[in-house]
Amino acid sequence: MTGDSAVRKKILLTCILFLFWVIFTATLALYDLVLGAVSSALVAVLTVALLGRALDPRITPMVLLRLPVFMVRLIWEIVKANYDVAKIILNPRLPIDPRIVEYRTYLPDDLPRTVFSDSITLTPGTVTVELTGDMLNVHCLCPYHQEGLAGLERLVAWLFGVKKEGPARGAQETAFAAEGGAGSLTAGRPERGGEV
Amino acid sequence: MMDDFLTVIALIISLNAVICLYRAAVGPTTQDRVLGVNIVGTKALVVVVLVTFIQTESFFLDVALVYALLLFVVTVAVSRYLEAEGWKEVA
Amino acid sequence: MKNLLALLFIAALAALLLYVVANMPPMGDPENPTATHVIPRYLEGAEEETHTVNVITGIILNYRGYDTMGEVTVIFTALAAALAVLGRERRGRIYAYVDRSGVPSSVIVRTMVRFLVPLIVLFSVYTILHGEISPGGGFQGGAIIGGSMIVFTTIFGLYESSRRIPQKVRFPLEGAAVMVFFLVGVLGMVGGGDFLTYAWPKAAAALHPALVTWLTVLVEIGIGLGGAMVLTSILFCMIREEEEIAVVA
Amino acid sequence: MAKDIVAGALCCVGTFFFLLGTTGLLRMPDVFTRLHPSTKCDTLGACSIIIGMAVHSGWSWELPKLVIIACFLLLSSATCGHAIGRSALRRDIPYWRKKTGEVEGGDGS
Repeated sequence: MTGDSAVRKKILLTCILFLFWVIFTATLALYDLVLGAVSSALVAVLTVALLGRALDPRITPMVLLRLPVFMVRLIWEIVKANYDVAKIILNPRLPIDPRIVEYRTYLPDDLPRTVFSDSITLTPGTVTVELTGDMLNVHCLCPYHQEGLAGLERLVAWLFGVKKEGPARGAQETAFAAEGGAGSLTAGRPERGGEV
Repeated sequence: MMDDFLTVIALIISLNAVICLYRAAVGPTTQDRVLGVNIVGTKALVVVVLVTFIQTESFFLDVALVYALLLFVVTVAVSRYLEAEGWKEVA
Repeated sequence: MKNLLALLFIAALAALLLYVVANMPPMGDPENPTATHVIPRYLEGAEEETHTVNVITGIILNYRGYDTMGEVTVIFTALAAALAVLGRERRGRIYAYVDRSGVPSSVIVRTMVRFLVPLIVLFSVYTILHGEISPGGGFQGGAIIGGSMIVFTTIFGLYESSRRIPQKVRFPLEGAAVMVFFLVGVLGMVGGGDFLTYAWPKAAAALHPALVTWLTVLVEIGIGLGGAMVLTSILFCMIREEEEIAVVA
Repeated sequence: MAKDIVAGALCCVGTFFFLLGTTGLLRMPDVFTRLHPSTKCDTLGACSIIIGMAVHSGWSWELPKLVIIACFLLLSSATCGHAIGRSALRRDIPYWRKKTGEVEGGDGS
């Protein structure tokens, strides 16, 4: 990350935190605004020290703009498919045939994959139980529930502006702790101050 | 009128939470218990939100927010502990 | 037999308690002894005497300042006890919680925690700084920061966590609660009053009337930081195993 | 008045989904299947009650806070469901299959 874009990310993070501060305090008094500006800048600096980076590089203004539309469509999916699970639960025979299926996604980085698997978990009939690399293990309540996954993947790809071809695999190398946490302590350690 | 309605809703949800405690108490696996506690927590959170509007005290929303944060922290930390530890299951 | 005795004992205790409860003054009665002596004074005088809008904070930090100072010391003592039993990590060494199962934490959870930690910390800062005008305050905010540190440590491991919150940061801040409380108390003495009267020295007090509020806020910040760091340190003590994995030069 | 009706309807929907989630939690045969009603029906129930309250409060400072709580609940319950499911998978808790109708070893990993 170059110095300039690091600063820009920090400023963006500060702005987002400031917005949250205004919502928390629920006033527009000058005292609170000044206090909020100072403390959100402080929190931004502190969390950059803690996490090693300000924002996920995938979070860009475009993504923030598309987010409301994404949310609305996701909520519509949730509502539509909740009806489905309601029918299953209220059916006296409990017609379920659970299985764990594998799904290989083309979404490149941690953040799109996380959003994708959280969306899977929220749309009924499917729960992501494992995510290793680009392989998702999804627990399906009924076999036909897995048909909805591709549509969700397209939705998330649209949100992050990812094309199906040319997945950016290079980004995976940087994420050390991505494969490790405490587990890979002996394997290799990052430099001081690297990303978590 | 609206307050009474909200109180009734809050009562139904509380009863619901008590039923969910069955899952938290009986299990059979530890993950079931964590799930039960998580659900009871979600319901308590909603009850706090309802109480905010029954009593028209907006600061209860902060309490609800803290509750949501703690719920997340608890569930994630306990699941991490369960999956990582060389820990024997007591079924 | 033993069970029966226990049951009888509990039944007797319950009867006694019920009898006592039945004889208590009615709840919320304005004639209650608790409501006639101290509370009117608190409710009427708190705002101008303690300069806090939230009366509870005024009571906790000002009227009952000595009590709170004692409680803060108790938190500090808890850390001291944990350290006495489990031992402080030695300077210049990095310890790790060794995860023998070799299961890395989930990518999803990790991304989510990374995303949420700034928000949690911001919320706790809000809780601490707005303690004097809304519910919350140092203890609560410190506990929220402590919670975020707990989730950070369990997900990313003690190695990462203790490297990013090193001992040389935690060590001075652990005492922050007691120190700030004491300093503000002494400031009151310098200002010509008694210990813990929350007064600036005359020259400083003349600058701006709102400065007085900041003494309370200062104590809240101290309690928050101190509490958070004490919680983090106790957590580190508890989950550490006696395996040193690196020596930092 | 219309505001109250919408809010009340949303509350009723939310309570219905809560009841549904509880039913699912009690009826489902194993921990993986129990995750489904808990992560979805409960989230939808909670969100719809919270949105109902947002409608009830109208344009005030409570509205954005409620929206934040709802969004946070969406994120956290999805992540929590995943975390619980993953820990169950990692602990090799067997999952329920229809074929034999009884519990057998997990082959999902």
